Amino acid sequence: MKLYEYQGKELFRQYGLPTPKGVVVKSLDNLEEQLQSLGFPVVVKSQVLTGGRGKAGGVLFADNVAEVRAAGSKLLGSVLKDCTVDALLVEEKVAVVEEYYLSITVDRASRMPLVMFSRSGGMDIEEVAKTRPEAIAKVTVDPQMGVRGFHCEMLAKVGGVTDPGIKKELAKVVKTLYNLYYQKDATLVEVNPLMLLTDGTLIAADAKVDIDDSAVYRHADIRAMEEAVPVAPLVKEARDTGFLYIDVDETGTVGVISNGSGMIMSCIDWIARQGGQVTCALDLGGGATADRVAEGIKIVLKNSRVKSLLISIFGGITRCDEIAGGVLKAVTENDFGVPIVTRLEGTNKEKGLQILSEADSKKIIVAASLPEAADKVLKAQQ
Amino acid sequence: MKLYEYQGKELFRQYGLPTPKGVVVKSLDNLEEQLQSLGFPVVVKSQVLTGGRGKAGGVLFADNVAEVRAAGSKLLGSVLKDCTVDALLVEEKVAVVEEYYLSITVDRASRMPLVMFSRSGGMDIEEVAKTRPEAIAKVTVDPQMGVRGFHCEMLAKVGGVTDPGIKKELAKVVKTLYNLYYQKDATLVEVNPLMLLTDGTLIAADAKVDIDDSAVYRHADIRAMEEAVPVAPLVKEARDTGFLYIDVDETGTVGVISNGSGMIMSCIDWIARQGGQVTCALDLGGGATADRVAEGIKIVLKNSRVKSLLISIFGGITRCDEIAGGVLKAVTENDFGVPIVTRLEGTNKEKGLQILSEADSKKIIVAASLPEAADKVLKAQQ
Amino acid sequence: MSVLVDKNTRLLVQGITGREGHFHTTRMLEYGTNVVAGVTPGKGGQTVEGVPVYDSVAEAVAAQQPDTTILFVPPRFTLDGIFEALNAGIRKVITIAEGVPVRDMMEVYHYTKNMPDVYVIGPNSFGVISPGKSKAGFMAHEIYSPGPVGIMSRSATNSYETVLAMTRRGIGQSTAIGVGGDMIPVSSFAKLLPLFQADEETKAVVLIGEIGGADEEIAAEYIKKHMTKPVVAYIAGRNAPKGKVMGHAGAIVGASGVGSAQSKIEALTAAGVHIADSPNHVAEILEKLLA
Amino acid sequence: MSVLVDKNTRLLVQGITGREGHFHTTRMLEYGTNVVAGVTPGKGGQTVEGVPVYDSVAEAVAAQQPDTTILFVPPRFTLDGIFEALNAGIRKVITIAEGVPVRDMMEVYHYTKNMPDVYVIGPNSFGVISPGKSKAGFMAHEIYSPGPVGIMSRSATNSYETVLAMTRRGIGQSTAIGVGGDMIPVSSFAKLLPLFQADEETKAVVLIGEIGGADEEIAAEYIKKHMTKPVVAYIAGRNAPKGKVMGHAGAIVGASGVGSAQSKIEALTAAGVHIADSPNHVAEILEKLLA
Repeated sequence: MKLYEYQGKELFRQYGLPTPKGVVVKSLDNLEEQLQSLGFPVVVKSQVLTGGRGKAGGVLFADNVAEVRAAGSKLLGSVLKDCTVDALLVEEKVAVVEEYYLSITVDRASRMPLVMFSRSGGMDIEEVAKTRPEAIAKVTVDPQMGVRGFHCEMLAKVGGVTDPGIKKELAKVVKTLYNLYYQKDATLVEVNPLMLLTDGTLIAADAKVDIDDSAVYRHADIRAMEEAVPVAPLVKEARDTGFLYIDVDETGTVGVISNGSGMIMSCIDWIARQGGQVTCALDLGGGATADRVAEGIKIVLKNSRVKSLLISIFGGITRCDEIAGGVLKAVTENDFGVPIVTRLEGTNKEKGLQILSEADSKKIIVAASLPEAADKVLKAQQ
Repeated sequence: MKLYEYQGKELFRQYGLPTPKGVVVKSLDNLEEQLQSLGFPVVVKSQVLTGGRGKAGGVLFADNVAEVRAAGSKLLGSVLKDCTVDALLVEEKVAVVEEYYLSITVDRASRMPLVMFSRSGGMDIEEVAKTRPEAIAKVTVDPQMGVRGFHCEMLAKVGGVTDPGIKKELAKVVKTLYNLYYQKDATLVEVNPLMLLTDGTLIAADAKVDIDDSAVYRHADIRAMEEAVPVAPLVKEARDTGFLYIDVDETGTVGVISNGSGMIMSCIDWIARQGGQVTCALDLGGGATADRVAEGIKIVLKNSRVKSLLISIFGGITRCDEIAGGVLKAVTENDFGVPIVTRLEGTNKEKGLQILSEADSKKIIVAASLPEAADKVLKAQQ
Repeated sequence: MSVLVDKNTRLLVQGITGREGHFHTTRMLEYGTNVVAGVTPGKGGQTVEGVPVYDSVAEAVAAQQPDTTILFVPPRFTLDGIFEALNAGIRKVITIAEGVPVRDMMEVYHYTKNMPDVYVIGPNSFGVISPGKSKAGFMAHEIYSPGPVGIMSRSATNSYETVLAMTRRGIGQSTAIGVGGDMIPVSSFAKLLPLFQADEETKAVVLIGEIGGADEEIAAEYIKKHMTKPVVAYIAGRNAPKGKVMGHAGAIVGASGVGSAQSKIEALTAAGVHIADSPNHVAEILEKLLA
Repeated sequence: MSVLVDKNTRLLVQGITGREGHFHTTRMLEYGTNVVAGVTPGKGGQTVEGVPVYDSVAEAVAAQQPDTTILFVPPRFTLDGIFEALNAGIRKVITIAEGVPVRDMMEVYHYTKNMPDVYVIGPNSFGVISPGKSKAGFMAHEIYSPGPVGIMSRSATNSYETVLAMTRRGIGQSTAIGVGGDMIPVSSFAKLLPLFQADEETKAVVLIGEIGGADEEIAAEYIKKHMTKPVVAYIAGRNAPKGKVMGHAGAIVGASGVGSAQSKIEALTAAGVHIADSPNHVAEILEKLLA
C-alpha cells in the first residue's frame, strides 16, 4: 500500500525524523486560515502515488497566499502521470546546503533490507545510478543484527560524507528510518532529497513509503491512512470480492482470468507470442465458487477494452466444475457481446467440460490447451 | 540494579500492564492529602529490595488513614531482613479470584529468557517448587523468535489455565512482560502474585525487577530511578572509585583484595579450607595504579570486622609494582592495626617484591603462593 | 528414493480442524500419505479422519514423532505456526498460506539460514509431492505420475501445466516442490538442488521460475558448479506488466538487470540449463534428454 | 598444532589506536603474533607499531585478509564490533571487554549458535594463547610454556595460577583459552572441547570453571560421550557468598541444584574428569597423568 508523501511524513515524525513544516490542502476554501501556521516562501506539492512528479510540473513555488491559490487552482484536480491530484502538501522552504538520497527496500537475493545512500540526491538520482554507480552506497542489513554503527560508517564512507557531525546525523537518520521500515512492515522507504540544512541537521524533504499489503492489518495507524488512498474502481470492486485485478496494458484487447499469478504471466506471454496483447487480468486465487467466478467475469468485462476473454484454470484447490458453472451463470445472467474462451485442467475437469458443452452458447468457446486457448481468444476477435 | 516494587510497577504501567492504584509514602506528614486519590481498604507495603517481606511482617492492612498512619509508624525506618524501610507503597485492595505466579529470568544453559508460570502463586511458591514442581510451567524463549502464541499456550496448559478468556489475558501479560524484560535489559522480572480479578482481567500485585548493571547506561528512565535505590556506604565508595566491594559473611574476619572474581573465589575457598572465613572482598578489576590500590585498601579496612587482609594479585593488565606501591602508600599514610599479607605473581612481580621488601613494616607480610598466603593471613590474626 | 517426502514421511497437519485442513487431510490420506497427527490449539483429544489432534506441536511430536509438518493456518498465524514447529524440533515445514507478511518470512529465512537440515517450503506453496508415495500439499495429485524428473516451481499453475504435459508424454516425476510464489520463499531453488542432485531416482530437474528476485540467478551459480544432472528451466513473465513505480530505489537496484526474465534466462543458459518457452516445451525437451 | 591461534594466524585488532589496544598490540607483536591490521573508525591510514589501520573491518579484510580479530573496544561498542567482524566474514572473534550487557551477548550467542566454524571467545576473556606461537589477548605471556596441555578457563587469574603451577613443574600448554567470566560466554567449554580433542599436540585438557550457569555440566556431557583425552577440572567458588536474593525465580530454578559447585563436580566426576582442589592441585594431577 503506497502512502502519500504527507502520510509518509506523518510516520517519519512519529519516529522522530524531522520534516519541513507543512499543511495538507485539499480545497482552496479558507486558504488563508489553512496556511496561517506557515511562513513564506513555500513549496506546493501535488500528492500523487507515482514518481517523476517534479519533472511533470507537479511541484510549484509560492511567496504568498495568492500564489498558493494560483498554484492550487492549477494543480488540484489535474492529472499527473495518470494520477488525479486530490491533495497538496504546502511546506515552508528550507535553506539547503546539500541534497542527499536515502532509501531502504528489500534485497531479494539476500532477503535483507537494503539501505542505499548517496550524497548526490535530488531528481537526477537515477542518472547518477547509471553514470556513476559508485556514488551510491549500498549496504544490506542482516535483520538479526539490525542496523549498526558500522553499517552507517560504510554508507557515509562510500557515499562520500566525511564530516564527523554530519556522519553522526546521518547514522541517526538511517537507524530511525530502518526502525520505521522494519517495524511498520514497509517494502520501500525513500527520502529524496534528504536535505542537509545550514545548521548541520538533516531533514526529510520528501517521503515515499510503501507498506506490505499483507501486513497492513497489524498497523492501526496505517489502516487509518488507507481510506485516503484512491483505488481504481475495478481494482476496488475486485478486492471487495476477494480477487486481484491487474491493469496490464492500455493498448491490449484481451482479458484474462486465472487462478495464480504464474498462470496469468504464462497467459500474457502466450498471447503476446501469438501477436495479441492482454489489457487486464483477474487472479481468482484458490477455491472460487461458481457465484464468485461469475462476479469476476462481470468485473473484467466492465473494462470496455476487453474484446475477448480467456479463462484458463488449472484446478487444484479450485474446482473446474465451479469455474464452468460460473461462466455459464455469467453468460446467462448478462448480455455480453464478448466471447469467452475457457480452458480447464485439473480437479473435476470432466465435470466442468460437461457443463460447458451443455451450455449451447456461441459465446462460450472451449480450448484443450493454453496455446490453443491463446489462439482461439485472438481469432474470436476477428 | 534491583528496583523497588513501586519502581518496577512504573515500568509495568509504561508497558501497559495494569497494577493496583497506589501511592508511595516516604513520610507521614500530610498523610490524608497524600492518600486522597485512594479508596479503602488499602495494603501498606514496605519497600525493600529483598524477598520474604510479607512473612517478615513488612506488609500491613488498613481501613482508613489512621490505620495507615499506625502501620506507617511501625514500618517506616524499621529494618526488615537487613534492609531499612525508607518508603511505603499504599495500594487499594482488589477483589481477587486467584493468585498466579509469573516470572522471566535468564536460563544460562540455553542463553534464553526463561518464563515461569504457575496457577499456585503467592507466598508459598517456593514450597510448590519443591513439592509439586510439575505445577510450575517453564518455557524458554528463543530471543530470535520472541515470545509467541505457542509459548503462551504451553504456559497456560502446564500451568493449569483452561478458560479461553483467561488464557488470552495471560498471553497478553506474558508478551508485555517479555518485551519489558528484553527491551529494558532486565535480568529478572517477577510478578507474584499476578492477580486474577473478578472481571477476568489480570493485574500485577507485586513487582520484582532487576536490571543488568552493565546496561543501565542506555535506559534514561532507569538511570533516573537509580538515586532512590540505597547502596551500602562501602559498596558505594568502592563503586565511585571503580571497584567492586562484596560483603561475604558477617561472621568472617579476613578481608580479601584481588583482581578478578575467579581469584577472589579461590581466596575465599582457600581461607575456608584453612578454617578461616572471609568477611568482605574487593575486586580491583584490571590495571589499577598504586594510588587506586591504596584507596581500595582504605575502603576494605573501614570494615571493622577485618582483622587481617589478604592481597592476592596475578598481574596481567595489572602490574605487581603498582600493587606493591599501593600497599606501601596505604601503610605509610595510615595507621592501620591490621596486618596485610601480599602475594604477587605475573607482570612486574620482581619489581613489586623489591618494593615490599624495602618497606620495612611489620604489617607487610609477603607470601609466595596462595596456600601460603591463606595460612599467613590467618596466623597474623593470632 | 525421492526428496523431502516419501513413504516414510510422518506428516503433521497444523490447523487440521479448519475447513481447508480437514479437506486436504482427507485428500492426502486418500493419496496414501502417512498423516500421523494434527494440531489445533484447544481441540486436543479430537480426531479428524482418524488422525489424532493435539493442542500443540510439542505434544504432537511427543506422541506421534512427525518429521514433517504442513500448515493449513491463516497467513497471520503462519509465523507462529512455523516457529512452533521448528521449536518442537520438526525440520521440514511446508507453508501454503498466501498473504503472509514479507517481514515474517524474512524472520523465518534468517532464523533458519544456518540450519543445513531445515527446509521451510513456501509460503504460498502448493506443497510437495513424490508421486505414488506421498503428498504434503493441495496439488491436484491426479496429474502426477512416478518417474525420473524432479520439479521445483514458484508458480503452482505453471508447474501443473508442466506436469500434465510431462505425464501425457509418459515422463513421470520423482518429486515436485512448490517453492512458493511470494517475495521471500524460504528454502528456494539453490537449497533444494542438492537434494535432487543426490537423489538416485532423479535423472533430470525442471526449474520453473518467473520474473523478480534473484533465486534463478543464484540457482544458476549452483548448477554451474555442482549439478551433473540436466536441468530444464521455464521462466514466466517475459511480457508481464510493469507496476506503477514509486521512488527511485527500484530503478537503482534494477540498473543491474537482475530480476528480469532476460537476466534469468542468460544466467541459466550460461550454466548449461535448457531453456523452455512454455510448460509444454519443457516436456518436449525432457523427452529428448531422457531418450 | 594448537587451537584457534597459531603461527599462521592473521590477527586484526579492533580499537587498535586506543590506550589498551595500542599497548597490547605492542605486547602481542613482541610475542611474535602476526598482527596484520587494526581498525579504528576515522583513523584509517595511520599505523600503530607498523601495523596499518583501517576505518572499518571490511576494509581491513579486503586489504590484509585477517582470519581472527581481537576487540579492545569499550563494552558499549562491543556488540557493534563483534557484528562488524562477523559481517565482514571473520570467523574467530576474541572479546576482552568487561561489563558488556547480558542481552548483547545473548544476541551474539543466538546469532552464531548455528555457525559451526564461528568462535566468539569472551566477553571478559583474557584471550587465547598458543605458547611459543601466537597470542591474541592480554595475558601475562611470560608464565606460559609450550607443551601438551590445553586449558579453558572462565577466570583469568585462576588460569594464571594454574599455568604458573604447571610451568614450574615443566608442564607446558598447547593453547590456553579464556572463555570469559561473564554470565553468557559465547563459545564455551562444549564448543571448544572438540578442538582440543582433535588437536594432535594436546594430550590432556584442563577445565577451570566456577559456580553459576551450566556450562560445566554441559561440558561434562560432551566429555562423557566424545573425549578420549584425560580432563582435569578445578571449580572455584565452593564457599562463595550468596547474594541477597530478590524474588523466587532463582530458588525455583535452583531447586534442581544446577549451577552449584557440587552439581558441577558431580557431573564432571561422572564423566570421568579428574577433580582438583586448587590450581596447584591441577598441576599435580597433570604430572601424574602425563608421566
